[in-house]
Amino acid sequence: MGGVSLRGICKRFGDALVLDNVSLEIGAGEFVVVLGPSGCGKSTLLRVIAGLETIDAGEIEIGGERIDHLPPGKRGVAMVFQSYALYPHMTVRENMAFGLDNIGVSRTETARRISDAARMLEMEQLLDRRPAALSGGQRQRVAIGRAIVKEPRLFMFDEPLSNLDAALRVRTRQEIASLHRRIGTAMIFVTHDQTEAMTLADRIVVMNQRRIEQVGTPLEIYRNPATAFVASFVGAPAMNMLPVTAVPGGGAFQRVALADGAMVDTAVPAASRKGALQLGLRPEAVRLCAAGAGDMDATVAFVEFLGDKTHVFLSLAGGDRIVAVAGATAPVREGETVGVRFDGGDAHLFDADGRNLRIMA
Amino acid sequence: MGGVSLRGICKRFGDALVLDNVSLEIGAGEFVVVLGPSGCGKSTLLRVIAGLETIDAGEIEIGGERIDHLPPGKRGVAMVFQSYALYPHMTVRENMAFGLDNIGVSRTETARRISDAARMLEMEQLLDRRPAALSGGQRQRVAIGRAIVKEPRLFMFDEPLSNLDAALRVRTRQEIASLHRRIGTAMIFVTHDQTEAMTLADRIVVMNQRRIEQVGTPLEIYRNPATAFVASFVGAPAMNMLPVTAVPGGGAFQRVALADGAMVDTAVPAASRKGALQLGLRPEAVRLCAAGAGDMDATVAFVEFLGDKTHVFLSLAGGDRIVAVAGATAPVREGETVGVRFDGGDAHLFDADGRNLRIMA
Amino acid sequence: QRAANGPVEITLQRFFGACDAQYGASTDVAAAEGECAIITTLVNRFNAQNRDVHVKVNIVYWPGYDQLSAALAAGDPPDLVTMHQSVISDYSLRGLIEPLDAGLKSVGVDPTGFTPAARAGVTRGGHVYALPFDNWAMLWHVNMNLFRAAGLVHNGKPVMPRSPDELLAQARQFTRATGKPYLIQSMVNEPSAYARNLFTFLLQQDSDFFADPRHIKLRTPQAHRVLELFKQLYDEGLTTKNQDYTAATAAFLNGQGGVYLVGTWMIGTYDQAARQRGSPLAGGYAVVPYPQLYPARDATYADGHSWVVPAAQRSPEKTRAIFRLLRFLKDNDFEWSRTGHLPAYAAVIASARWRALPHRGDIVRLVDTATPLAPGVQRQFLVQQIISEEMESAITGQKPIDAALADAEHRVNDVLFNLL
Amino acid sequence: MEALDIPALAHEADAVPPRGWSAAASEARAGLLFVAPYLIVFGVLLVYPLLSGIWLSLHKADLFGGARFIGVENYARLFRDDIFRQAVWNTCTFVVLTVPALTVAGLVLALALNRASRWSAILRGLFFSSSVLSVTIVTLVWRMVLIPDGGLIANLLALAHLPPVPFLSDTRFALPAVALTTVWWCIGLPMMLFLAALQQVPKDLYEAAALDNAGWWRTLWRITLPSIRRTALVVVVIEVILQFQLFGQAQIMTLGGPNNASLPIVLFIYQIGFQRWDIGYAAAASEILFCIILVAAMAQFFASRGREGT
Amino acid sequence: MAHARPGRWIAVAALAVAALAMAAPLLWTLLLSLKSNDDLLRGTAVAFAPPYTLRNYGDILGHSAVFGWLLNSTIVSLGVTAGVLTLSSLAGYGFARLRFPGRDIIFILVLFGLAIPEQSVIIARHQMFSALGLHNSYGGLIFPGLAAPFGVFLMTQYFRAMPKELEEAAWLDGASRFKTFWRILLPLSLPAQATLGIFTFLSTWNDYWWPLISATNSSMYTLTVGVASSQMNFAQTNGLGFLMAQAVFASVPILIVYVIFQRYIVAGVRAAA
Ligand SMILES: Nc1ncnc2c1ncn2[C@@H]1O[C@H](COP(=O)(O)OP(=O)(O)OP(=O)(O)O)[C@@H](O)[C@H]1O
Ligand SMILES: Nc1ncnc2c1ncn2[C@@H]1O[C@H](COP(=O)(O)OP(=O)(O)OP(=O)(O)O)[C@@H](O)[C@H]1O
Ligand SMILES: [Mg+2]
Ligand SMILES: [Mg+2]
Repeated sequence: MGGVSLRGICKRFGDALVLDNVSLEIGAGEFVVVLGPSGCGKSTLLRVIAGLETIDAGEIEIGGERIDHLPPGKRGVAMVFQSYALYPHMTVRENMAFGLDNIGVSRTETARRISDAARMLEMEQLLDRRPAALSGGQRQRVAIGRAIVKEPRLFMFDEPLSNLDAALRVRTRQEIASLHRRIGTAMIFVTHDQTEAMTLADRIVVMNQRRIEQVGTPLEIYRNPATAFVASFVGAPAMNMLPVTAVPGGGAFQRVALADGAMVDTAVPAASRKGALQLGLRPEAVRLCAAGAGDMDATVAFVEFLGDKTHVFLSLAGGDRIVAVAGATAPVREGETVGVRFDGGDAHLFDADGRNLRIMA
Repeated sequence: MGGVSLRGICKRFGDALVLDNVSLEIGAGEFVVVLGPSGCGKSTLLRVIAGLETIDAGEIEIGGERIDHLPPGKRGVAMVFQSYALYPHMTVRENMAFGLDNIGVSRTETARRISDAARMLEMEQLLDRRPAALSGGQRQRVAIGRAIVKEPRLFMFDEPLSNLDAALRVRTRQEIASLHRRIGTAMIFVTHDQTEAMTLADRIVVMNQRRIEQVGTPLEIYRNPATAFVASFVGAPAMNMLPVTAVPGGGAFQRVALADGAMVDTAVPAASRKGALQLGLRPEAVRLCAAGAGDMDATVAFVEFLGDKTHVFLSLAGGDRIVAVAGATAPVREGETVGVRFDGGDAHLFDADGRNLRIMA
Repeated sequence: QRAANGPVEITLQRFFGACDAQYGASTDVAAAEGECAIITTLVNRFNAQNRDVHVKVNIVYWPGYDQLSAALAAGDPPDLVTMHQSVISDYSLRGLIEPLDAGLKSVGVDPTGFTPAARAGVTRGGHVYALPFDNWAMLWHVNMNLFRAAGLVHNGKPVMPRSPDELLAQARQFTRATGKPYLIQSMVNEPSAYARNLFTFLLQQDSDFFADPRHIKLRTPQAHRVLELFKQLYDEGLTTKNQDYTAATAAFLNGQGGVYLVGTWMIGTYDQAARQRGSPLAGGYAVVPYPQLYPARDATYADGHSWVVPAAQRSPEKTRAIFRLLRFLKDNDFEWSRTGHLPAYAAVIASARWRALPHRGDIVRLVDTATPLAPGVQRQFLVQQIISEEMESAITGQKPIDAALADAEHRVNDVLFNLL
Repeated sequence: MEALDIPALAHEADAVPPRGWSAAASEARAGLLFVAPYLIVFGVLLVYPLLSGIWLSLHKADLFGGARFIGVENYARLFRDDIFRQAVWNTCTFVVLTVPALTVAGLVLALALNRASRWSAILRGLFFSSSVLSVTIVTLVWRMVLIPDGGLIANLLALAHLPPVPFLSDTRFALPAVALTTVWWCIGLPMMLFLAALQQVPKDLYEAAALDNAGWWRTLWRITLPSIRRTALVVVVIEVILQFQLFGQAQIMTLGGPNNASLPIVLFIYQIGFQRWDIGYAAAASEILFCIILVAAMAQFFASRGREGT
Repeated sequence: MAHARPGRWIAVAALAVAALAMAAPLLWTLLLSLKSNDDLLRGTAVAFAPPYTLRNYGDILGHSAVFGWLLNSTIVSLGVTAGVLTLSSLAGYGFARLRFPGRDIIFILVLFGLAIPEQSVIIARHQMFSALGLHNSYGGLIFPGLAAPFGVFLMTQYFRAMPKELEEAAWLDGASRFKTFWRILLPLSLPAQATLGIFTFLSTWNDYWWPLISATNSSMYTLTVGVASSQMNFAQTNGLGFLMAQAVFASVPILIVYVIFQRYIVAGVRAAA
């Protein structure tokens, strides 16, 4: 069973363009996570692939076979809906059996698959309940189970974990990961949870406003965001964006000046540039030190203790606000003045159009 | 406006006990986050306080005034529902005005509050839309706005952020935080998102199976979990739990032996103990080093790169699986053998009933 | 209820429909055509002539007895109501309507002036309970054009049978000659025609089927004969089948049969058609009373419209007003007779202007032969309906004749027996 | 209207009663306030007349006074009365003929017309429009269809060189003819109810079913029908109740004939009560009709309970 | 579900046939209403050919009383509809959402009420109204319609299916139970209201039996009773065109009501979707 390929997909609702010439190749057995802000078209993308929405332009292939003219049931895809969409009048068991029954899977086989899925999702004891008698989390697991038992050529999950509690979310996440490792089916997974995206994805697709901004492995996306949008959308707390101006000097590498005149040497190859740039710094690329000891001083606006780490929100002399990540037991207090050192090697530069100069170079 | 106090609240649905003798004191203007697994009774707790469910036993006071006999509308509390519960046939503006209208707030005052809330939640341009025309995130903000304008004595949020994308979630989170700082009203906030809990809460209430397991500041909860449940529920990835046996030696502090005989010295005061114990180790308390160089060796089961950090899942010789957190660029590969060093000072010991010995001591 | 010195208002409840569109304001009775028009203009004229009285008209759907009963039960009945003479017993026996002898006398209406049929129709236990308005009976409406073609015309008059056998013979002759059925009958969903035929021919055989008004006798050879006759006509296809009243009425207009058995009220319509060129009836319409098929006596079952006064408390002047109206109606009985119905007053029958009306001469014989059922018989509409149902099933062959007669007798007697 | 909730408020505001009691009590009070207006009307205009009707059925009574207590004699007489027995039989047959037809047809139409298109709107209006006519007109129109002499069907048969069928005057056809007319006349209500129900079924269920490769037919059986089961029950119950009360069509089209083949219970009651004025007997008959309808309707409820299994 | 399914065309054809069967009698009625009574006496076939005339409609409108009847029918039908909608919605909400002692038994009893045929109450009701002097009054025509349990049944079913959170949100907003009902649940029940409204109005408008025996005074006639009364004997034969014109005339107001309410059904659906 081969992968999925989308070529130039366009979708409009009325005259509102929702997917604009989207192309994407998904390898056989690849796990792709789609990340993007609300309303960017993630669900629509899945629905188009599933055949729940017709496309206005483009082609969809699964395993080399053109499918965009097939009815949803014939495309061999399974989807977990953002709103579960469980059949309220059927028990959990019937919910899962329905799809198999339709394609004439034998009784025994059906029973086996259901019990496997139930065991994996820890819902053996729920099999004979109706959805109304389940908690939010339990419903979500049923929805996932219903997809799994169909053993499709392509799984699609639309924010399947958003209603689970932390512990369960981590567990389910790992189950999905191992499920994927086991059956090696291609999967498309929509989420807006950083950690899920980073941990699950072979490749991440970042969407923004009906377009694909960047496709790449989690680390590529994280380390080399193609655009300012990707940079600021991926990673929590978000990458710090500081307006800077290119200044000469710094040799092979570009030197930039902050609003308050402080200089930062980046790892971006120098080139004759003018006009406003943006300096992108991951919070962990901002190091705290004693006042005066760093590239510049800043005052601590407020502090978030997360237990395993600490977010320190700083305001610079120039008025810019940045975030730094410190250890679990950082000794900072709100209001005090600290020094900050920028790890320019990890810094990114974005031009006016938001393109990442480091990559383009 | 004083705080909230619950004394011995019991709630049963039919013969299913859902809240079991829950008592809680919330200071005036305090921000309390309720954390707990799905189905533990969080929503029910809020509904009981709101007066949407009658209580079978116990007392509820707000600002020293007994309220558990008052109808919901008279308790001066506002609640944001897990399912928004916006009035579909009213515009956003009407949705917000409805509550004020009922308590006879003047036209002008109503208008003022609405425009304030709208500005704060960035939804001025949505005021005349119907909920059906809003995206998931926007609806949630409307629901919050509807609560804010009522300027209640107590805010209650039932997982208000679960459907927002990462960026918006962070922003809204900070808005709620600043909202709280500004109006200083007591707030109860149900979530199962670690970060939200840690960042927002003055105090966190951890619930499990219709009981309160622990109440404390985020750091207390994180650093000194009262029970094994709290320890494993709070923190992602969850605290590693290893079955150990107490062994003599180690002087003032308790020494324990792992399944494969390896010894760990804890910071827990020694005492004559027998029977099975559990060793609790935060992932960041597990340090990786070259094979043979640590307390023991382990093989890397698999690795999650999160960009800013790395989760390394290890299986020990004894068969136990533990997870360690390494830096963004940890040089580990799946399958290879590494050494692990336990930072015993941060280790917890839990007895058979799951009580944390370090705290009891 | 008399307003201070305004006119006395009396409520007149009638059927015959509404035709205010043309006649709402007209008092020109002479120009009015048809039941509705004539009664409307009559009332208009009375109102115009009697300023001190106002007649408020309550039109009801035919026959309106449900409404009358309801109004009586509710305790505020109208002051004057149209009622079929065959129905009077139902109300008179319960004292629901007033005897009118004294009142009529006071306005100079003398029952001896009624035709025999009319007088019999409105008199119960020696009291006059209604002012008769007309009598009507089923007639034989004849398509002379077809009759002529069938050689059944003798010096301008249709040849009528004088016995059942003659009837069959002439019918066969007619059908052979014209290829059309001799009789046109309304046989579907027909509540009364069958019964009226039966009554007529039982009367002609002097069968005392209602010797006891509480008990009918139908298991008689006479009744059997009548049904047999009609069954024979039906079986031999000498009559139309499967027609209801509407279809039959149209069928005769369209010349689809020789004789249409229907009431006096159609004379006007068919006479009109006879005057239209191109109509199948053009210049070829005659009407005669039922022929005497049995030697015993010449009789035709007849009913009639009349006016009754429901029992109620009324002020003297109101009562006076009511009787003035009754007098007025009696005086205008000729106008009413233009509808085709037989006048209820010998004087009108005798008058030249009535005889001058089309075809009246041909049916005047009815005055002597028209006969209602015995006065004591109640629920006559229901009785007719029951008998018609059973006769239909006998004639159309769904039941043996005797079984049908037995059932009819049993059902009718059950009704009459259970009367309070 | 506002007056309605003031007592509830006043109560909610008053001094502290024992815990847990207050909410429940005020809810109960509010509940009674909400149902009271209807219950009063219900009691005065339906229950009381029903009871006095039952009382009346134990008398030999005349429409114009005079009632004699005779116990259950009227009922005994009914059971001896062949015509009544036939009327009961006719009525039940009629219900069996019409209710399933109406339910199925209504459902099919609703399924076919549950669209936003202009055509669907027009057709919805069309299929509803017959309900607008009064029984007089409906029967009149259908007379012209059914009458063997020049009726529509007769003409169609004539084209096929078949003899006309005397629908209204043949014992075998009279009742079915009335049933046909009734279905044509009453199809609007079931269709509307089903439409309202269909539009409440969430769209994503159908999407899930489509992904589950459920064909149109299976989707109908396993998704749509279960989702509107409640409404189906409502429709069946309502139709059973309505059709058991067949009156006008039979009275006008066939007078209950021929030979009582189409005489329904209500027409029987009408003849007894309003033509024979024997209202005691009529009351007895109508109480029996009431019981029959009650049983039939309840049967529906319990049947559906059984199916739901809950 | 944009995917064409097998047999779709058969379905369309069947629908077309059904529509035809549905429409034919209606058009027939319209045609007949445009023919003069005398022409129709010869048979209805003439209806297919001219001449057509508005005479019958003229006769209806020329009959002064007709507007009175129209007014009566409108007042009565609107009165009953408004009353039923109010009572049923209130009761339906009470039965569906509020717990009070004996609720379920009472509800069952009301359902029993569904089974009561009019004939088994009409005589007693007629006597009661006589005693109260309600005959020949709007009250006498409206009250009986209010007792019909169908509406309560329908609204209860509908309210039961509504999400509870909306109500709870309203209570938290300090709305009284009545206001919650009035401002939140009622507007959301529009589809059910519309369905119920259409059929209440319709059945009241076409009701013949009760008005006939209660409004015996022609000034209180409803349209159905009025038009029936203005038919001459054998109207189906001698006054067919007039009869049909009356049918068309009497149907127009209901069609208007239907159009209005249908819009609400659609609107309600949009809100729900
Ligand atoms: N049926 C529809 N008609 C019109 N517009 C629609 C429809 N469905 C979605 N949209 C619009 O298309 C855009 C993309 O919607 P989509 O549901 O794909 O967003 P999303 O990425 O899934 O957002 P979220 O993360 O909140 O689910 C949104 O702006 C939405 O308003
Ligand atoms: N109306 C009800 N009837 C019966 N049981 C109920 C009812 N509402 C909730 N429960 C049960 O009470 C328990 C607590 O429910 P609750 O909604 O408070 O859980 P929760 O903590 O909010 O879970 P989640 O995080 O999924 O929202 C659950 O086991 C649930 O099944
Ligand atoms: Mg989405
Ligand atoms: Mg909850």
